[in-house]
Amino acid sequence: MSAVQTPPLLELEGVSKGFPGVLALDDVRLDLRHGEVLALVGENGAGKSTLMKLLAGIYTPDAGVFRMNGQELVIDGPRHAQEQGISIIHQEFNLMPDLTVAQNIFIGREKRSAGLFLDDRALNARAQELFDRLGLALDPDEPVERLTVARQQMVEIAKALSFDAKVLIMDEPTAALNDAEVDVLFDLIRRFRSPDTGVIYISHRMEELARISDRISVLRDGRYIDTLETASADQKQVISLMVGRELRSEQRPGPVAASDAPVLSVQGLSTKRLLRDVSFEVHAGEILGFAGLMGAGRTEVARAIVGADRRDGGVITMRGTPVDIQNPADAARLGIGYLSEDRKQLGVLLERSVRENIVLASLRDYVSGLGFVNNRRIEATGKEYVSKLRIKTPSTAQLVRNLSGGNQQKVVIAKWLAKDCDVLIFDEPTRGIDVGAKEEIYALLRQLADQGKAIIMISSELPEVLRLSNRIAIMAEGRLTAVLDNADASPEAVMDYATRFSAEGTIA
Amino acid sequence: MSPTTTPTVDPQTPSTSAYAAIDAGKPRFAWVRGSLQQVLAAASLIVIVIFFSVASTHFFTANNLISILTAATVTGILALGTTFVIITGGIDLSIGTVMVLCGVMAGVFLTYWGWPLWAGVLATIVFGGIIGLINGVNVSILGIPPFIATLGMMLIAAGLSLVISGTKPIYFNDTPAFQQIMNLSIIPGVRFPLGVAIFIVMIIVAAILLSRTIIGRYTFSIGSNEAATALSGVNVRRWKIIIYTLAGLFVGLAGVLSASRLSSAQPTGGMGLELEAIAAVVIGGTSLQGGKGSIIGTVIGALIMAVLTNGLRIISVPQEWQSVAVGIVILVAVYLDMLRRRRD
Amino acid sequence: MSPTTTPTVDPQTPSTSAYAAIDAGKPRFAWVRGSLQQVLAAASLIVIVIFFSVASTHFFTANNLISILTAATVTGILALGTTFVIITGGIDLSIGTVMVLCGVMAGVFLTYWGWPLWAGVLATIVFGGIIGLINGVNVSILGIPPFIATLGMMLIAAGLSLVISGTKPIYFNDTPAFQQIMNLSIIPGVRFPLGVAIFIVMIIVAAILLSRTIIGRYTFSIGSNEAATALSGVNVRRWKIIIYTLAGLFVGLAGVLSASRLSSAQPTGGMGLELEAIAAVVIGGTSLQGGKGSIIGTVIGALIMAVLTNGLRIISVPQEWQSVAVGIVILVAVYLDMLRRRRD
Amino acid sequence: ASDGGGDSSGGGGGDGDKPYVALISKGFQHQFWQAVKSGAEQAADEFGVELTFEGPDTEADVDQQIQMLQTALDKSPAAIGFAALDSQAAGPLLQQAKDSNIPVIAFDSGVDSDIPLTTAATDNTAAAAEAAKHMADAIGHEGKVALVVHDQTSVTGQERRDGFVDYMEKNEPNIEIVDIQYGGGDQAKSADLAKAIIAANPDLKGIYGSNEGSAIGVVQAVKELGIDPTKLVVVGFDSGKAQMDAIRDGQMLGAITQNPVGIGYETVKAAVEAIDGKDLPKTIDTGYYWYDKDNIDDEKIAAVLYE
Ligand SMILES: Nc1ncnc2c1ncn2[C@@H]1O[C@H](COP(=O)(O)OP(=O)(O)OP(=O)(O)O)[C@@H](O)[C@H]1O
Ligand SMILES: Nc1ncnc2c1ncn2[C@@H]1O[C@H](COP(=O)(O)OP(=O)(O)OP(=O)(O)O)[C@@H](O)[C@H]1O
Ligand SMILES: [Mg+2]
Ligand SMILES: [Mg+2]
Repeated sequence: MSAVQTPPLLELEGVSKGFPGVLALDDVRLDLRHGEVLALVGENGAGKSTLMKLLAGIYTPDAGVFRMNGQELVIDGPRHAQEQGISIIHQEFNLMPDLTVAQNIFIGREKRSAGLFLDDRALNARAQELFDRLGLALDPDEPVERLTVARQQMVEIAKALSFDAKVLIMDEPTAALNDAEVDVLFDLIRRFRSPDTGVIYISHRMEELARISDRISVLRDGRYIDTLETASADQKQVISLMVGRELRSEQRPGPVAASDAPVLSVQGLSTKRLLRDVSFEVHAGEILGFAGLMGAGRTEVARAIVGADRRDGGVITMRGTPVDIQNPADAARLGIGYLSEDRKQLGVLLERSVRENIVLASLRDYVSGLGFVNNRRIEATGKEYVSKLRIKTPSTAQLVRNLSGGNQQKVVIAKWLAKDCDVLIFDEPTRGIDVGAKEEIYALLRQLADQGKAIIMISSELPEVLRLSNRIAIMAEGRLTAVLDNADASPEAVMDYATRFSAEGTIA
Repeated sequence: MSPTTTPTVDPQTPSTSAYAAIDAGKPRFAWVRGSLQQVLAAASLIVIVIFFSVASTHFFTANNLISILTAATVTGILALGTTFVIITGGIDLSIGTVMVLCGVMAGVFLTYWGWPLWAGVLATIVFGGIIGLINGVNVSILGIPPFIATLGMMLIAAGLSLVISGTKPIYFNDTPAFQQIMNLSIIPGVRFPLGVAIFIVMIIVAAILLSRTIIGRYTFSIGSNEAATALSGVNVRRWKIIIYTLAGLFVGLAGVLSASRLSSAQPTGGMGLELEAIAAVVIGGTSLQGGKGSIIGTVIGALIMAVLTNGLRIISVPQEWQSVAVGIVILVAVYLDMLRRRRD
Repeated sequence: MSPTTTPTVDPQTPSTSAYAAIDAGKPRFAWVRGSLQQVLAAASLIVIVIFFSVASTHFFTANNLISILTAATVTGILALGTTFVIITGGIDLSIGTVMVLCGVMAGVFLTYWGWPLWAGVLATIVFGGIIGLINGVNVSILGIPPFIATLGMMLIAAGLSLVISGTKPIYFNDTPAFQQIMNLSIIPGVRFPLGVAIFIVMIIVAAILLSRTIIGRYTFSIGSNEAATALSGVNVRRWKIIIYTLAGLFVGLAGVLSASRLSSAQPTGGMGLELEAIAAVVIGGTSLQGGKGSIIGTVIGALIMAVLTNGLRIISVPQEWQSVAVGIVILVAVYLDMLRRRRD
Repeated sequence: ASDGGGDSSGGGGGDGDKPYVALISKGFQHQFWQAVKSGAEQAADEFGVELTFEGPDTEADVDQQIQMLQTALDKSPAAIGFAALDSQAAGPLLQQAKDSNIPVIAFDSGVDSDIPLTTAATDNTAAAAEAAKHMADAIGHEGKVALVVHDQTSVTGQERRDGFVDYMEKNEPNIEIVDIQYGGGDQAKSADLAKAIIAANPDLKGIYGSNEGSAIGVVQAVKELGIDPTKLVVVGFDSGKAQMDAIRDGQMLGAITQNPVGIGYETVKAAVEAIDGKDLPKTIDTGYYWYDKDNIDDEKIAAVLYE
């Protein structure tokens, strides 16, 4: 160690933060050096987001010291954090859906004339400049509520980068992004990095760490565990530091016995907006993976099947009988469940308890003839899934709002596991879930399939699709371009089918 | 409802500065605090009662307390039903005039058509349910915002009451027993009216419905996140219709009781009653954003309003000052409630 | 729309191709649709106007149209201010009685205290702003839910009007020019009153404030996501106070105009006006959930209400049927509006 | 007389020593009721009683009035003065008053019950007919007239409407009543609806406003439309400064005034007599007067007008 060492860009020491019933952070330390990307990893609920929210001035710490370039720093609110050069991309979106992209990005920083008047044209131009610089194809004038989750994430990223930030914090920025978009993001991060800036990067995607980070800090149960140089660390080691045990991954599955009659069959599914003649079937005991680029229409297929969106054509058949599904309630009655990709808007009841969320889809099973609910059995089911999925919560009565992002996702998964469906459609089920828990969820899905359920799994993480699916359906621009057996599917093959745009001619 | 009646910061009032709100109290022993909260919410009520008891010897008498309960009965029953609607995130502005219309219909059934008492009463309650059902369909199937759907119904009902009654009160001369529904003394010696007993029963019914049945569960779920509830396979449209219908049944009952109390169906009035009922609900801690609320809160809210009105009259506050006093007390009571919750 | 409409692509960035796909299905020309929608929202109004014009030759006359505008002026101005509050996700129930109180204060300033006209009028408007400020503080600093905060103010103002005026109207004997504010004919030959012109100017002012200024931007932002707005470093508390104050200024102006119209400050009434104003706002497409709304919509909503009331009287619909008709028309108009939006 | 019952304070339940009289009126905010109140207060001073005066917000609030009556009874007053919005609706409470030996005096309009000892009121039907008569004279006994009435369902509203309409139908074959609208006594609303009536009937000869707010509203409409007051005759009801001004400067032909101060005074006086166990006449007619430009300053008239 050399004697003359410049102090790190950012240094945290002895940081603790408790919530009622939870000690989220316990004497944590962390240092971010100039010009580096520091990855922060840990299981769901380890305290990563809480730590970052302390830095962003959203929470105040119970104890601990922050130093920036050696100077002690007391952060007084989000505004102050921004002024100190700390910029954050939140795990959960913080956008104003009714405002446009440009208005969102510059909210609170509008240029006004006469103290009052705004010039949206100038604002749009400024945003366009920013997008050009960052290489993002966003329309400044579009209302944010019309954007998909992925593009909303892009807005968040653009907003964070629009500040003159020294420290950029990214809390699972890639959870909603696909590979191509991750490339853009990494490109941005590399361009942002300079000798007087630094990035704290939180992710559950282990393979990203090697690509982008310089060092990796690990949190477990609110405590600081260790920091590794990325170059010398291997993934297994990081994971075992995170979860405190070894994980083993299973092999890729093969096709199920072809003799099985399909449980769900979709013929010629079309929607006005996007889908064109999508046809496929799923068998009992099978996991059918859906791959494709963002906006390829996978979510729309799922929503159209369960009646959440209007179908403009197509026949859905369950076990050989055509069925008429008008809304998700019809679908649920027929035994089709849909786990949405948008957790906050379409997944959880934030202000209700964990157990209420878990039994929401299956509530009728807990109701006597007179309509009375059996709270004891609900509690039992809640407990069962909390332990089965290792949901980190002080009790099943905890409000879902107070869980970490990954644990909220587990609650949504539990909701569908608790309901006895014949067909389960999981849209990005492992979004925000830590590596250890992912394995457990994979195992659960496999187990469900083995019990004879038909599972459709939409995922933007190709490795996950390849890992889990018996067959893989690939979509591009609202059409199904291929359905491959797992054995025939390589990442290259999938990408090939996923980029067969209609402009190039008819689909294979 | 689970005992977790959320002491978290009300999203309606994120004004502790929104981010502080994010940091604000998360429940440790949520259920203990939940019930504590309800006890404490009663604190304002108790303070007000003590104040008036000290201020006038006429206040804390059996007779006057019964008068207060009697005065609270009709608004209270309206508020009970409307609590469900408000927890779904909706609103029902029509309850006042629909109640009046239900009274008129009771007059039609009993006096014009000469139906037997039980049939007329039942039909009136069902009529209220049907209006609720129409509100539900307008909101849930046609997609009209609840404010507008029920504002339209408010106006329609106000007009229909006049049309149907010929703008004259209808008297229940042929069914003198009708007025006993509200007024019958059920405890010998004390003037404890049957209507108040019905109110108490309805409180219990509503509390059980909200906290122990599937209707209550879905009421909270829909108010908490309607889209997520629908995607969980709950037929949200149907349940919303059911909830508005339920509220309508309460309105029908309130119509019976108020007509019974006045021994006549008055075809006018009712406007403004909806604000009173909604105020009772909101003072009781139910959020107009939906997803949060309780029956006990609504009852306390209704009692606060009734006690205030009565007490100010008892201590002979000049009438022009009465509404000033009510306004200030409501503000202070709710503010203290906020403070307490924030401290949690 | 073609699913591959792609925005301008920066050729330097390699990854744009990935985004091309995301862009599929994004509505371009959002603003065209936006204004189209507002034009269409006027459709109901136009249909109603045509209906009455055909039904009675007395409807579509200059005089009667001016009467309609005159009738719409006071409620319309209240609705303009309250549009801001509603877009933030709040509500203001106090506007009706505070307007009455402002009229009384105009009487106090001009008649009791003998201030010159301009000073009295200005002071009245400022007084409205101060009440709005108090509402804003109650909502934003004390954290009282808007419904309760403004309900309390509604009651307080109703009482204070009576107290201050001694329950008597105050006349503007010493300032005869006061009544010209509303009534002065500004176009020779036609009886086009100054009050209507003021209404039109206020529409323009409100529209500019909402769409082109920082106040409007934060109004939408707070209503859209209050917590996120606060996290972006906007002083949400302060802006909410400003917005309620702004609404109060509109209320003060409405108070001046309504007192001017009657050449007297009537200390009673005002209750119910808030529902009328809020109805105009909501019929105009502003959402009570906050985040969405427009001034032009509010104006159309106010005109729909005024035209309906006037037209039904002109064609001599019996009064008891009038409110039924208004209720049904509101339901149908909003339903059709919904249908159209859903089709989009 | 009140024998005090089980109540310790002898002369009724007021918190003072004086006998306590509670007046429950039909309204409170309007000038008319304020004048009734002032007459009642005058009598209360004179006879040494403690007085409260309350009334519901609008004449549609039957239920609110019943609650006020109930509260008043719970204070065990020495006597009650009551202006019923609906006599039958108040039946059980009136019975309760009778059972507790609390004398009841009706005022303003009759209470349809034998419990009140007397009634101090105006004959509204006859008063409205008087207004009709003056209207007919003024328009030359022919042409179209319209009514702006303050309330459709209250007894006074109906009596003032029917008194006017019946007179015209019986005595004036050439006068046509073209429209009757209800403005709730609200001036601005009454003005707007009067304008609509005038727009729909350009040849209208006269409008009758059935109470203060309605009448001033009509005058306002005529003013806003710039109509020559000699072409459109306005007659009103009640007084108040605006109405008196309108009569003085010719905007309004004239109006009927009741004697609200007298009503209040007579009610309290009767209550005191009832407490003292005196016999009372079945009715106390408090009278009404037609007033116009010519007699508005007569002593007799000026005494019953209020600003
Ligand atoms: N507002 C809160 N109230 C109560 N508990 C909270 C609150 N916020 C976080 N927690 C708890 O603190 C712990 C740490 O949460 P945090 O969100 O920091 O986890 P995380 O590491 O970001 O997890 P994930 O990977 O799932 O996002 C969790 O147990 C969580 O339940
Ligand atoms: N509510 C909406 N309004 C407008 N366009 C939408 C909406 N929802 C989806 N889209 C568009 O429809 C297309 C299909 O999106 P969909 O979500 O089905 O794709 P996906 O393959 O599931 O991708 P993702 O991974 O983003 O979910 C996208 O281009 C998207 O922009
Ligand atoms: Mg997190
Ligand atoms: Mg998707």
